[in-house]
Amino acid sequence: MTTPLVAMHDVNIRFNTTRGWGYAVTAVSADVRANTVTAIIGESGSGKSVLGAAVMGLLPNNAEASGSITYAGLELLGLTDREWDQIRGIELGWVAQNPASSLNPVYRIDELISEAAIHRRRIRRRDKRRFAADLLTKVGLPAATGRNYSFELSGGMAQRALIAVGIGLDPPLLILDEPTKGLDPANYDRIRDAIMDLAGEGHTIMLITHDVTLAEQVADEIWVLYGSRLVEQAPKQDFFATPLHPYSQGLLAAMPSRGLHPIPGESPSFFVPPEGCPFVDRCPYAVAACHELKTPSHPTEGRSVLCLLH
Amino acid sequence: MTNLLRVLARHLIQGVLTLLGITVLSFLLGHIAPGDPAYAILGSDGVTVPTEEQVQVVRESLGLDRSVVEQYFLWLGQLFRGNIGVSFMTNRLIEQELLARIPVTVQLSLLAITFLVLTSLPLGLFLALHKDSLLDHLFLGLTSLFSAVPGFLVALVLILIFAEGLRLLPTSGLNGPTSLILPALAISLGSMTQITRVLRAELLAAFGTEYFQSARAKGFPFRFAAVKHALPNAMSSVLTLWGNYFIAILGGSAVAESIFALPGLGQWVLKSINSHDYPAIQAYVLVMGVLCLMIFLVVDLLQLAIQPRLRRAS
Amino acid sequence: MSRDSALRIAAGMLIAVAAMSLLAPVIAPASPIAVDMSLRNAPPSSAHWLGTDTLGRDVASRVIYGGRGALAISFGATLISMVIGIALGSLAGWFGKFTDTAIQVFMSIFQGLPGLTISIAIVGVMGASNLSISVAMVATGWSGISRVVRSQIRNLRNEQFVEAAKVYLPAPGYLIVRHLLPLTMPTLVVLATQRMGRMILMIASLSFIGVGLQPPTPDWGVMIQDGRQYFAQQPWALLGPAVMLFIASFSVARLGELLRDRWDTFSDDAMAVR
Amino acid sequence: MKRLFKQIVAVMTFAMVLAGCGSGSADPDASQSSPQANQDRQVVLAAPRDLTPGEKDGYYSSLILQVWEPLVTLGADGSPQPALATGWDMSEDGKEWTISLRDGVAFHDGTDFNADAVIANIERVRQHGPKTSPFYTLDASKTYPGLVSVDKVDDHTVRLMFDEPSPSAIQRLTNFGSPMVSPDCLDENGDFSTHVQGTGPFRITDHVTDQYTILEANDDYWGDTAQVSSVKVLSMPSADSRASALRSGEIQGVLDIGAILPSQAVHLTESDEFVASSRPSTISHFMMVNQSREYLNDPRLVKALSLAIDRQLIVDELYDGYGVASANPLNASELGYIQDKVVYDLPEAKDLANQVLGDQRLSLELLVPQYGIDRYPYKEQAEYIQSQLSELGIDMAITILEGSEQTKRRTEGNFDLALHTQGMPDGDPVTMLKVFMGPNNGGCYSNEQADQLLAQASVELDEQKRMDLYKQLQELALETRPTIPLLHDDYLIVHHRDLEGYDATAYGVTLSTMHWAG
Repeated sequence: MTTPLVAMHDVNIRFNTTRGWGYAVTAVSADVRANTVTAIIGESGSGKSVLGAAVMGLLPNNAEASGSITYAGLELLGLTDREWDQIRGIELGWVAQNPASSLNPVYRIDELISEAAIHRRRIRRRDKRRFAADLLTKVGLPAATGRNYSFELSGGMAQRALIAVGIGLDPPLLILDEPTKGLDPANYDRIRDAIMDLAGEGHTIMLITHDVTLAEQVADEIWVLYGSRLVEQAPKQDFFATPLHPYSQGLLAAMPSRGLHPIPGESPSFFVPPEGCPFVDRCPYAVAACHELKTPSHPTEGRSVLCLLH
Repeated sequence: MTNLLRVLARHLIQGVLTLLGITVLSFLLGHIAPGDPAYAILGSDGVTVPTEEQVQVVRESLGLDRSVVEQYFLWLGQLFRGNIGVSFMTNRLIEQELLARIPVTVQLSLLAITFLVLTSLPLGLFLALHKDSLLDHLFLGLTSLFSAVPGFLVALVLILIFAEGLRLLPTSGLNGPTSLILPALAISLGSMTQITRVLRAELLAAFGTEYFQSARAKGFPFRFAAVKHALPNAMSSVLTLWGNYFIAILGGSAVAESIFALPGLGQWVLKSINSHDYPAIQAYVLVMGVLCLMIFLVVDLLQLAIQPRLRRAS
Repeated sequence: MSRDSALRIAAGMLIAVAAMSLLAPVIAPASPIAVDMSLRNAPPSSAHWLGTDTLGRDVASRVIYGGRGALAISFGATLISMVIGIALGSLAGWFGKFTDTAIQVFMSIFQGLPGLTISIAIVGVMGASNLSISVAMVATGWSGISRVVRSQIRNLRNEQFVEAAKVYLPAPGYLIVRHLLPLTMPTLVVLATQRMGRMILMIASLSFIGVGLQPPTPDWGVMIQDGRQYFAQQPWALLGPAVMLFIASFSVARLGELLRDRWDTFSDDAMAVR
Repeated sequence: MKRLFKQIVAVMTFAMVLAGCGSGSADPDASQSSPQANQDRQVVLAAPRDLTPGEKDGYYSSLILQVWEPLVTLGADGSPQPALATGWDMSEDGKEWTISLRDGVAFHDGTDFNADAVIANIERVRQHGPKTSPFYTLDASKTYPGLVSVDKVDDHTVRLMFDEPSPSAIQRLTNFGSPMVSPDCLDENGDFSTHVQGTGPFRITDHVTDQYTILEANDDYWGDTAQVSSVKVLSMPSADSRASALRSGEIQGVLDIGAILPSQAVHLTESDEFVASSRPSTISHFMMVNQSREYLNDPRLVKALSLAIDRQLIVDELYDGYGVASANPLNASELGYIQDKVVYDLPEAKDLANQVLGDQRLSLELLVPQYGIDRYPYKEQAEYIQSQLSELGIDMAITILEGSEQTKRRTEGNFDLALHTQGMPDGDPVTMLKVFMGPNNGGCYSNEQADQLLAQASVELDEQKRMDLYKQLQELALETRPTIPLLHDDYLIVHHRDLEGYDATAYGVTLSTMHWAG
């Protein structure tokens, strides 16, 4: 069992909004093992992006996080700004969701890629172009892209440039938030290959995506989030072979390769604190006890599921 | 580079159109003025009671008997030949007055604009970084207060404190560079608070953007990311708005020049009003129009400098 | 202080100032223009709450009357500016192409000059009078409003419900007035209040530099200028009108800000204090 | 990163350059010197107008700067006193004046002051005159009416020949009547090619129009030399600016007519930091009436206007006592002046106005010159007259005009009422009375008796008879009101207590005896 790089224990995150408390992440406990690709899948609003942001310490200031998230043993929740600045970029790499608005339009791509390295005196300003060129080729982009601005790149190119920016300081942990969203098939494959190369080079990757097919192709571990709770966690083969949680089964049934069967019913409201299994209203096997279900069960080694059936 | 030329071309056309519009406005001003220019000119060279024929002769020479549109083009023709006209009051060519006075007004306005930029940039940044601190609330209250205090009241208070009270700066007149400091402050203080508030709001918006978040994700401290990533973007959206404040300051120079007795365009036009010197008022409007166009042009060039999107987009 | 209470206070202050000016003949303790040379620059007393000015006139009455000219003109001029601004703005916004560019150029003339320059020129040429100052205020006021109305009408024009309405409401004028303008009403009210606040300041500035309202009509700007010379002996001759001017313009400006925040509409910040 | 800092630095340096020129560079002149030589410290004064109008002006600079001197000056009692001329006498028939000139006097440029220089100056005015100026018009027909020739008796004596008896020729030469400048500083059409080269205790070394004039002491002056080595005279049109410059220590004193408003002088001298000094001046204040206009041509209404204005109240309240209330057009410090008793009778004024207007209201326009507001309490004066006239059924609008525009409107007769100041050009009462009672007096007043008396007075040789004619003229003026005189003001100045020997004279200040307190 490789040592866990990121260990989450009973993580709760809620937002203080004008319409009262919003519950984004509830009682999530799970580990991300080093040198693995962990895919965190779930529909939008299930809390997966918030979890990613929490690991990076980039939650908006109306968010309240509790529980514990450790990175290589270091407790992240509660770090001061200065302490965060020491590990962000170097230890934790972040590749945001939409590249068009995450690349500052005022600077050229090579500046964006190399500014962190220059700031930390890893390279001198003179080497900026060469440093950026290496990273760009690594993500499959021509070196000349460095002289362009973000608004001059296509969606796919921007996404790969964003990845180049994220891996600038070669951080051990990389968090990718919806890297394939809105990409045409050609770019989709290039991004998928880029992710697999990164994993190959020894980066630990947390892949936040709603794209189950992508998870199937690149991930080693699968987390399923629904209604702000971690309903299932399992190694990829076991998950896709025998999904345990009814929501997981519904999720796989909805995949194009398996017949696009939609899951009936509504996903739970963001403002209602989740009691028991969040899928209870839409679960064909739901029973009264499901409402009180608190702790996930561990049917086999390395798997957990929040469901009375197992 | 083509973009730069295209923007400049657009500006030139827009500028010419606006300037033409301003010439029409200033021509009409001369027309709705009471009294007959012929009388005014005749009266000024000592002929006690001008006879009817004399007036008629002068009217012909001025072309006053032709249609308004014809007169406008005649007057415009004169304008292009640089002959803005003779001031009724001093009989001197208006250009001489303008050449003596434009530098004073320009220096005053430039210094006011410099004060504006030098205070609102750091102050706006500071307040954005210390949102909802005591100072932040204090400043927002100050802004709505200052927006209600007219420039001339600010000037009076400044004179009372800095000139008469602390005896640091001259109370009026133009002897030496220090005499521009108080007037420049008087006309820029009002706008200073407005501009700072607007910059602060734009910065706060920029802090919420994804490019700012990804800058933070690279490990840049908040302050550093604010200056390097948030400020340029915030500036690009407030710059055009600042252009309007700079125009207001140029206008406000008339008030400062009248209180601090500075021999600028404003003081001159007020004097011309007291002697019904309409060509001088027309010239004032034209010169201010040109100065404003220059400010707009500079603002747009600055916009090009800090927004690659404008320079590069196809 | 909650947003709403601030709104009520600002509105209250404005109404108080307007009422004071309107009811001036009733509430003013003395005639604002009665000269009494034997009682010059007298300090505040029971007979004269704020003392007397250089000609022995009662400062309190002059302060109460002082706002009439400025408020009446700024209110009237704001209304006229709104009418012109909406008319031209809608035309430009709705029709586009030629009318739009023509109106835009016409607007750019008034945008391309500082408000104070236009006002000084107009009042300078027409001679200082209520009429000339009103014309000046309208000339500097309408373009800002028209620019905002134009952009709002342009955005609304290609909304679906407008496409649908076009079918059974061929006359654009009716459609704009009945459907589009009500939508922009909050913005227009915010613009109107901000515009009026700026006009009050502008009129006072014009009076201060000697091109404003003419004696003997009492006017805050003129009183502040006259009060400067005797400030040491009789500060109230200057402070009285200065405070009232501040309250009037502050309450109007604050009202504008609060309405803007409350309706979260487009504000006219671009129009600096001209 | 680098590029952004570069931009910020660029903006900062640009601003520093601008603000740099704004940082208070120490004023080079006000060098703090050791106590005993502190007379080298420059004195800074301010006047309401530019006292050095420059080369196109008849005098180049004002008499009160003591750069040029006249042949004859004015004594306290209004009689001519010797200046550059030491003495004079008139021939039996009054047609010939012999003037003896002071010896051992030189112009600033070194040339000698002698008969030839005097002749050159007089010829300059006769050939190239009249020369306009904000002070007085330099006009041969007014200063030397009927002059036939001027010729040199010896190096220091000249003789003036007139074609008719000219008993008051010398009075007409006082002060602005006879500016003596070095012939070498004049160009071919009588204007100045350099700074004026006079004979006075000060010389001009620098001048910027409408801003300042710098005077340096003339060490080889024939009289007692100036005690201060350098004076800077600023031009500050606004009264408020002058008062606030005094308070802020920017200037040590004010000078010229209307230097300080009486109310400001009273307030400034409350503390002992400032000292005021005043003397009856040669300036009188009038309300001109255009008697060619409807209703204003009725003497009863003109009388009503005069009776409705409480002149004593204006002097006591608006001029704080610095002045003499008077309805006599002749200035109080003029030869032969009769002190009249001012009459204020509002009821009679109302009655007279009612007789003329009945119950309909008349609307008139009062023209107020801008210089009046800069130097005198004309704004309050106008508003006071406005409120008094409204009692007579007259609605008076106040129009503020630039000085030159108001003069033009008055000469064109394009006005109803106008506030106006009139100085005393020279010592001859006839000149002054002619301004109001003579042919083109701008008020459209015409009276044969006045014309006749004026003609007699200018040729009457016997002094006693002349004084009697002046008396009759003044009585006629009080009776027929060619204009409505209000008051003769005091020449009033204020200076900081550190400045001593700085007092007001009939027309000017004692610049040469001015010095820093020990």
